[in-house]
Amino acid sequence: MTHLPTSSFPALLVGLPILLATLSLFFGSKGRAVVGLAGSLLTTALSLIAIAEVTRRGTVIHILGGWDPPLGILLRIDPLAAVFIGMLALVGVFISLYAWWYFRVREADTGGLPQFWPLWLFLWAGMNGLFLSNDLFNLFVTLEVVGISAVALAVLSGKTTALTAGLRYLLAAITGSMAYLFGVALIYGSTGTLDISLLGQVLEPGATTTFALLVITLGLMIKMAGFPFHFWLPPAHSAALAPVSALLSALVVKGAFYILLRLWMEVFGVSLTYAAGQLIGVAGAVAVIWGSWQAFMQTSLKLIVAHSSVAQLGYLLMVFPLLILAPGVTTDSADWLSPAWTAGIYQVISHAFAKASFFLSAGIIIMALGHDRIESLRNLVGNMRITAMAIGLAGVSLIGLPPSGGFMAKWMLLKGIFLSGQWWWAPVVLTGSLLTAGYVFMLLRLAFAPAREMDTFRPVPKSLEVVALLLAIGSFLIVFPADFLIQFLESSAVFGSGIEPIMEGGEYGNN
Amino acid sequence: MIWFLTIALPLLAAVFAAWLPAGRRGSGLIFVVATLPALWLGLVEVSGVTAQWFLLESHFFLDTPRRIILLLTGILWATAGLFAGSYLKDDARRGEFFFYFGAAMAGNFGLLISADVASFYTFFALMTFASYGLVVHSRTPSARLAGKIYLVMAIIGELFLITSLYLAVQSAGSMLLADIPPALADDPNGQFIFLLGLIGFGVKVGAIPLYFWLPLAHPAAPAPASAVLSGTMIKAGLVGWMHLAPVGLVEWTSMSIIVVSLGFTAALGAAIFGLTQVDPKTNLAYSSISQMGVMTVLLGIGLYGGIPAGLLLPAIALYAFNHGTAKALLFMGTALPAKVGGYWRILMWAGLGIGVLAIAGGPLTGGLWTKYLLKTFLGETSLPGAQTFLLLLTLSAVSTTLLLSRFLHLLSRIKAPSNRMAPTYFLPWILLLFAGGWWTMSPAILPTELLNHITKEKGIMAFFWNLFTNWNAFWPITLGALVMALTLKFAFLNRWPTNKPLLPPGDFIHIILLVGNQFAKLLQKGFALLESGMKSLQGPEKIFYRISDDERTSQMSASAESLLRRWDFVGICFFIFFLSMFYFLR
Amino acid sequence: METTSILPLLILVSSLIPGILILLLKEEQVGLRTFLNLFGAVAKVSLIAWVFAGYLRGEEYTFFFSLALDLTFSLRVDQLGLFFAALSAVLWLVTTLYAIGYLEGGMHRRRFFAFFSLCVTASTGIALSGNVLTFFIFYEFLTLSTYPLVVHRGTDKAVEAGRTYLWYTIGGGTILFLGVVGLFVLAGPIYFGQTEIIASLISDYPTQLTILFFLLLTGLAVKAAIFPLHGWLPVSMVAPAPVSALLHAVAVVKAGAFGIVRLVYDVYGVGVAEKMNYLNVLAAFAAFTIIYGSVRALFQDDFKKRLAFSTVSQLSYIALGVAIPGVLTSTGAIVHLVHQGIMKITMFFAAGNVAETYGYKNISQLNGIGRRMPLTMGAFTIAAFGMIGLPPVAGFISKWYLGLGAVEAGSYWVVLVLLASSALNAAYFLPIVYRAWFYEPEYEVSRLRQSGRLEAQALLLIPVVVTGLLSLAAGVFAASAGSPLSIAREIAEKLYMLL
Amino acid sequence: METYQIYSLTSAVLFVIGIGGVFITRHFIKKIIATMIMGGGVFLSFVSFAERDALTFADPVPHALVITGIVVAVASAAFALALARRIYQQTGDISFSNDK
Repeated sequence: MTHLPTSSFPALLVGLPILLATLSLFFGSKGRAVVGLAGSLLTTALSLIAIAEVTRRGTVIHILGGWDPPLGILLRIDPLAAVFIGMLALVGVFISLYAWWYFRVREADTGGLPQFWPLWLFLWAGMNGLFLSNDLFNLFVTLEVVGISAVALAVLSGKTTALTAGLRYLLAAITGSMAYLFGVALIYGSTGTLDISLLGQVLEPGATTTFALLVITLGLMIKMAGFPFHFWLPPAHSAALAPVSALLSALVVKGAFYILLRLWMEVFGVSLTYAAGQLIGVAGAVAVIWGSWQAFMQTSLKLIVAHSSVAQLGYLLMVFPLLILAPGVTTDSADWLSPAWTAGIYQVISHAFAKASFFLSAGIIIMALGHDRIESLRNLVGNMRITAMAIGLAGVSLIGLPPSGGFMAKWMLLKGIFLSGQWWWAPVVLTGSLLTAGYVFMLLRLAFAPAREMDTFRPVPKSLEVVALLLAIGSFLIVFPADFLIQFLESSAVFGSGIEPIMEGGEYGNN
Repeated sequence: MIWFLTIALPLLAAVFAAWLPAGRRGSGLIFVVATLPALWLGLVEVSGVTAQWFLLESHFFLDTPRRIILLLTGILWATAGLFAGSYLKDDARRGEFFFYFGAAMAGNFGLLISADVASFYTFFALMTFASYGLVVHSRTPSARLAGKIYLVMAIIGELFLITSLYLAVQSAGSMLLADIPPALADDPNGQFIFLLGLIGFGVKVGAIPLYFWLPLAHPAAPAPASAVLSGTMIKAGLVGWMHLAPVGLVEWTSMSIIVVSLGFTAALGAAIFGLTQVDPKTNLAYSSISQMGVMTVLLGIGLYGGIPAGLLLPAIALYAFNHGTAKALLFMGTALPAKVGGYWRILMWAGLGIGVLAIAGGPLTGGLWTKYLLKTFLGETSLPGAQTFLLLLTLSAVSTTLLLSRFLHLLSRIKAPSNRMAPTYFLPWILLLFAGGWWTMSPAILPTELLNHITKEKGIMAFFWNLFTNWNAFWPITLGALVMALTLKFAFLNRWPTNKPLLPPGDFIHIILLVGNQFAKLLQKGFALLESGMKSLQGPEKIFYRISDDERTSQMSASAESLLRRWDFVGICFFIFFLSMFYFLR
Repeated sequence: METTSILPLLILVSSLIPGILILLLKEEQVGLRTFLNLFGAVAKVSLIAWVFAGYLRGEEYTFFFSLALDLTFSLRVDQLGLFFAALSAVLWLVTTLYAIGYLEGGMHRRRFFAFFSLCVTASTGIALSGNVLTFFIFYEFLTLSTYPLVVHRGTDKAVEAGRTYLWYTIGGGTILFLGVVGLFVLAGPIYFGQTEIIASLISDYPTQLTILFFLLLTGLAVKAAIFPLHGWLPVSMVAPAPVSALLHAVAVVKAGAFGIVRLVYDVYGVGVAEKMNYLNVLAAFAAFTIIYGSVRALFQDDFKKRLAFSTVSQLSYIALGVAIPGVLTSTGAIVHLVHQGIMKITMFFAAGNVAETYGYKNISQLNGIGRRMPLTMGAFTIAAFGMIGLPPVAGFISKWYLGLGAVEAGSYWVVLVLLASSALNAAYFLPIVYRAWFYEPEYEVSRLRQSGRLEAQALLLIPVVVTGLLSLAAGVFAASAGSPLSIAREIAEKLYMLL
Repeated sequence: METYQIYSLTSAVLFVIGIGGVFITRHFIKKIIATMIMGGGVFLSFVSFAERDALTFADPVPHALVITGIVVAVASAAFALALARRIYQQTGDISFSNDK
C-alpha cells in the first residue's frame, strides 16, 4: 500500500473541513454562515481538484504524520472513494448554498441557527475521512464522527419530535457502531491487523471471521437503515430541518453502505456464501417494496421522502447478491459484475441528487405553507412552478425513468439481474418502480389539482427553488459522464470484481 | 378529361347550387350543364382512361350496357335537375337538396363510368349516402322513418357488397371489374361470392326480399328526386350485378333458378302489393320493384349460360333504359296534376299515358321493343321451367297495366288547379317525354349485334310491322286496362282503397319493425346491462384505488410500520437476521 | 452506415428548444411564445421534408451518441419512422394553430404549449429512434410530457384522469422496461431492422424470447389502448380539445401502435413472430378490442368520449393489420397509422369547435349544428365516413387493404370483424351526422349566424378544414406517388422482400 | 481456560447484555447505559485480544484503540444524555413509547 504515490490531498480533504469548522466556531452567527459557506465552496473545490489528481495519477495515499500503519493512519483515494467524494462535494455544495439562503430566511424565528455550519463541516470531514480510510478502526472513528454530527444536525431545530427522533437515531447509531467495533475487535484478534488491503490477503475463514462478518454487517445495516433496521430513519429524517434532511438522506446513509461494500468486497470474501448474498438481497427487496409502500401511504411530504429513502437504500442492498458469485463462476466469466457495480454507483449518486432535491423542495414547501401535509400541495404548479418541476424531475429520477441517473441505475441493475440469471429480483425492481411512481405522482397529482381556499403560499426566495431544481437536473445530467465515470472506476481494483466464495458447507452455499 | 368532368361537374354543381342564394334561378341549368359530359359519353364512344393517381388507381371505361345506362342516367339527371330547379324554387332547404342531388348525381355517373372495383365502390357509396339527403328532404316523420330504414338497409348492403368485392378481387387478382366474372366462373366459391354481391346490390335494386325500404324511401323524396331514385339510381344495383355475374360463362343451375324465381316473384308480387296503395308515388315504387324483377329474371337466365354476355347485358340495359325514362316521367308526373291547368292538362295526360304504356310494353313504345328482347331470350334459354316464363311474363304485363292504370286513376283524383297555367317545370317534363324509351330502338344506342340477333337481319322496322308481335303485346294491356275500368265503373266491384292503403307501404317491413322494435328493446336492455357490466367491471386501476384509498389499508400499513419501529421488535429482527445470516454463512 | 448526421437530431431539437424556452417565458409573452411555437412547428415540417427528400435521393441519416457504455442513443431515418414523424410534425403544426385559437385567453398557456412541444419532441423521437433503447427513452418521455396536458384544466376530474393515465402508462412503461432490458441482455442493442438477430437466437432461447415479446407487447399495448389496457384513454378525454386531438388521436396512442409495428416488423421480424404464434395472440386481442371499443362507443353521449372509444377500436386495426401476415395487411396497418390520425384529429377538432363555440359537449345537444357550422361538421362528416370505411375517404383505403389482405391470408374471420366494426362505426357515427344535418336547430339559425362572420374563430376553423380535406385527399389520391398509401405499400413490400 | 478466553467470553456476554438492553428497555437512561455496556464488552474484547500467541508482549495497538474508542463512546453517551435531558425537560417523557 505504501508504494503508491503519495499526495497531500487526502489529508487536506479531511483536515480542511475540520479546520474551517473549528474556525467558524470563533465567529458570531453571521460570520459562521460566511465561513461555513466559504468552507463548503473551498472543500468542494478541493475535492474536485483531488479527483482530478486521482484521474491523473491513479490511487494516491497519504500517511499522516509519516507514521506508518498499523499505528499511523493511512488515507488513500482510489477511484471508488474519489467518486464518493465527488458526489459528496457536488451535492454538498448545493445543500450549502441552499442552507445559506434557508437560514437567512429563517433568521427571524430561529436566529439563523449558526450551529449548522460547523456541524456540517465536521460531518463533511467525517464523511471524507470515511471514504478515505483504509483501516477498520479509522472507519469506526469516522463513523462515529459522522454519526454524532449527523444527530446533532438532526436535532438542530430543538423541536420535541426532532429530539426524540434524534435520540432514537443516536442510540441506533451507537448500537450499530458498537456492533461494528465488536466485529473489528474479533478481526483484530484473529489477524492482528486492521488494514483493509492487508486483511484481504491474510484473513482466514473460520468461526471468528464469520462472527466478525455477522456483527459488522448487522451494525452497518443498522447504520444504513437497511430493512428491518430502518426504524430510526423516517422519524429522524423527517423531523430535521430541510437542508439537514437532505444531507442525512442523500449523503450520510451512503457512508455505511460504502463501508459495507468495501468490507464485503475487499475483506470478507473468504467467509461469504452465495446464500448470504441472497439474504441481504431479500432484505433489500423487502426494503424496496415496504419503503415505497409506506411512502405511498404517508400524508406528509417529508415522511414520504424519508420512507422513499428506505426504499432507495434497498436497491443498494440488492446489488450484493449479484456480486457474490455462485459456485463455479469466476470473476472473469461473470459478465454481470460490471453492470451490477455500475448500478450500485449510479443508485448512490442519482439517489443523492434526487433525494437532496426532494428534501430541499419539501423544505421550500414547508416554508411557504408552514407545514407539509400533502393535501396542501394543491395548485403547487400554479404557485411555485420551479419547485413543482424540481419535485417532478427528482421524482422521475427516483422512479427510474429515462434518461435520469435513476434510470441508469435501474437499467444496469436489471441488466445485471438478467445476466446473472437471478431473475427473481426483476419483479421487485418493477414493483418498486411502480410504487415509487405511485407516490411521486400522488404528489404531482395534488400539485396540479385545483386550489382550495384555506392554503396560501407565502413567497419563498427564488434562489432556494433554483438550487433544488439544479439538483434535480443534476440527477439527470449525471448520466452523461457515465462512460468516463465507469472507465475511471474500472481503474480501481475493487470495481467490477466479484466474490468467489471459497468456504465449504451450507446447502445453499458452495460445495 | 371528359371522364373527370363527368364526375367533377356534378360535384361542382352540387357545391355551387347549394350556395346559390335563394330565389335565384338557374340551378336547374347548372345541373343540365353538369350532365353534358355524361351525355356525351353516352352517345359517343370515347376510349377509356387510367387515372393512376386516383383512389387505388382508377380506370374509366364504358362498355355497351353501361353506356346505355349512362345515357339514360344523363338524360334523367338533366331533366330532373331542370325540373327540380323550378319545382323547388320556394323550398326552404333547396340548397341542401341541390347539394345532395349533385352529389348523388356525381356518384351515379361515377359508378357507371368506373371500370375498377375501388372507384365503383366509391361512387356507389357516394350515391347511396347522398341520396339519403334526398329521401329525408321533407323532414316529415314518415320521411325520417323511410330515411332510417333506407340507411340501415344501405349499410347492410354495403357490408355484403364489400365482402363480396374483397373475395372477388382476391379471386380475380385484379382490381378491374372486367376481370371479375371470368374469375368467379373459375372460382369454386364463385357462387358464394356472387350470392354476397347479389344480396349487396339487391338492396339497391329492391330485390325480393330486400325491397321493403323502397316503397317508403322513393315516394318520400320530392318528385324529381323520386324520379332519379327510381329511374336511374335503382339501376346502379343492376349494373353491379352485371359486373359480377359471369353471364354466358357458367351454368349455375340452382343460382339461376333462384334468381329467376326471385325476379318473377318481384314482378308479380310487387305489382299486386302496389295495387293496395293509395299514394301514386308508392304505387310507382312498387311498379319499380316489379320492373326490376323483370330485369332480374333476364339476368338469372344469363347465369344458366348459353346466351353470350354481349347480347344479354345490352338487352337488360335497354330494358332499363326504357323503364328508367318512363318511370322518371311518371314520378315527376305525380307533381303535375295539382299544378297543370287548362289545355296543358291534355298534354299532361297524354304524356302520362305514354309513360304508362311504355312501362307496360304497349304498342309503338320502347316498352314493347324491350319486352320483345326479353321474350326472345326467354325463348332461347334452356333453363328448366322456361316454358312457364312466357306465361308469367304475360301475367306480369297484365298486373303492371293494372298497377299503372290504378296509378293514373289515383292521379286523376287530384284536384286540378283553377288557373290555366302550367308551371315552369312542365317544360323539362315534356322534354323527358321526347327523350323516352323510343331511343332504345335507335341505332345510336342499340348495338348492331343485338339487333341482328333479334330481328334476324330484317331490321327494326320489320319488327314493328310484325303485327302479331304487336298484338301479342297488346292484349295483356287491354286486359289490364279493362279490369281497371270495370272495377272503377261498377261500384260493387270497386273495392279499391281510397284513403288508407290496404296494406301499409313497405309491407313486411312493418312486421320487421314491430318485431325489431321489441327485439331492439330487449337488445337495448341487454346492451345496457352489458354496458353497466362493463362499467362496473373496473379496470385494474380501480381495484388498486379501492385498496390504496381505503382507510383500513392505511391503518394497517401504519400499524405494521409502527410495529417495525418498536425497539423490541427491531431487537427480535436483529436476532432473527443474525441467526439466519449465521445459518447461511455456515 | 456510420456516417453521422445532425439532421435527425435537429428535427427533435426544433420542438425541444421551443418547448424549453416557452417554459422559461412569462405567461404574458404571448407574441414571443406564439412565434416560438410556430417557428418550431414550421422548422420541423421543413426539416422533415428536407430529410425526406434526401432519403429519397438515397442518403442515410443516422445520429449516434453513446450515453454510457453500451447504451447508445441512436436516431436513424428510415421510411417507417419518417412516415410517422411526418405525420406528427404536420399535425403538430395544424394543432398548434388550433390550440392557439382554442386556448385564447385560457389559463396556463405557457405550460400548455411548452409541454405540447415536448410531447411532439417525444413522438418524433419515437419515430426516428434507431434502436430499442432510444425508443424506450422517448416512450417514457412521452408519458411524462403528456401528463401536464391531461391535467391541464386542473379540475378534480382532470387530476383524477391524470392519475389513471399515469398508472396505466407508467405501469406499461415499467413492463416495457423489463422487456427492453431483457432483450438487451439476450440480444444486445438491437437496431430496428436487424431482425436477423432474433431470428438467429430464437431456436436457442424460445421461452425467454417469447416472454420478452409479450412483455414488450404488453408495455406497448397500454399506449395502443388494446383491451384490457385501454382504460386510460376514455378518461383522459378531460384534457382540452387540442390535446385530445393530437395526443389521443396521434402522438400517444400512435406511439404504442407504432411500437407494435416496430416490434413485430423490425425487432422480431414477421417470420419469427408468425412462426412462434405471437401474431395469433395479438390478432385475437386486437380483434376483440375493435369490437369492444365500438360497442362501448355506442353508449357514450359525451362527444369526446365516443370519439375516445372509437379511437380504442380504430387503433386496433393497426395491431390487427400487423398481426395478419401479408403485404396487404401490413400496408393497411401502416397506412392506417396516418389515416386514422388525420381522420380522428379532424373529429376531435370538430368536437372542440362545437364545444368551444356553443358549449355543447354532448351528442344529444348537437341538433342541427351542421347548419350553424357547416364547415366544421362537413369535415367531421367526411372523417366519420372515413371511419366507417366508406370511400373515398382515407379510412376506406386502410380497410380495403386490411380486408383484402385478410382474405388473401385466409383469415376470413378478420373480414367479419372488419364488417362488424364498420356496422358499429356507422351505428355510432351516423347518428351524430344525422343530428347535425337533418335535425332542426333549436335556435333560429339567422340569429346566431350573421352573414360575413365565420362559424367559429378562424384559427379553430382552418385546422379542421385542412385535416378534413387531408383525410379526403389521402383517400382520393391514394394511388398517386407520395401518398400515404404508396409509401406504406413501399414499406410493406420492402419488409416482405427481406423474408 | 486461558485468561484471555475468560476475558473474551465476558466481553461477549457483556455485548449481548448490552445489545439486549438497548432493544428491550424503553427508558432513555437504561438504553444509554445498555450502549455503554455494549461498549464495555467491545473494549474488553479488544483488551483480551492484546494477548495473542504470536506476541510475547501485550500488543499495544488494542490499547490505543480502546482509548480512542472510549473517548468516542463517552462523547456519544454524553450527547445522548444531553438529548434525553432535553426531551425530559420539554415533554416529561423518559422513555420511548411504542407508538412513536
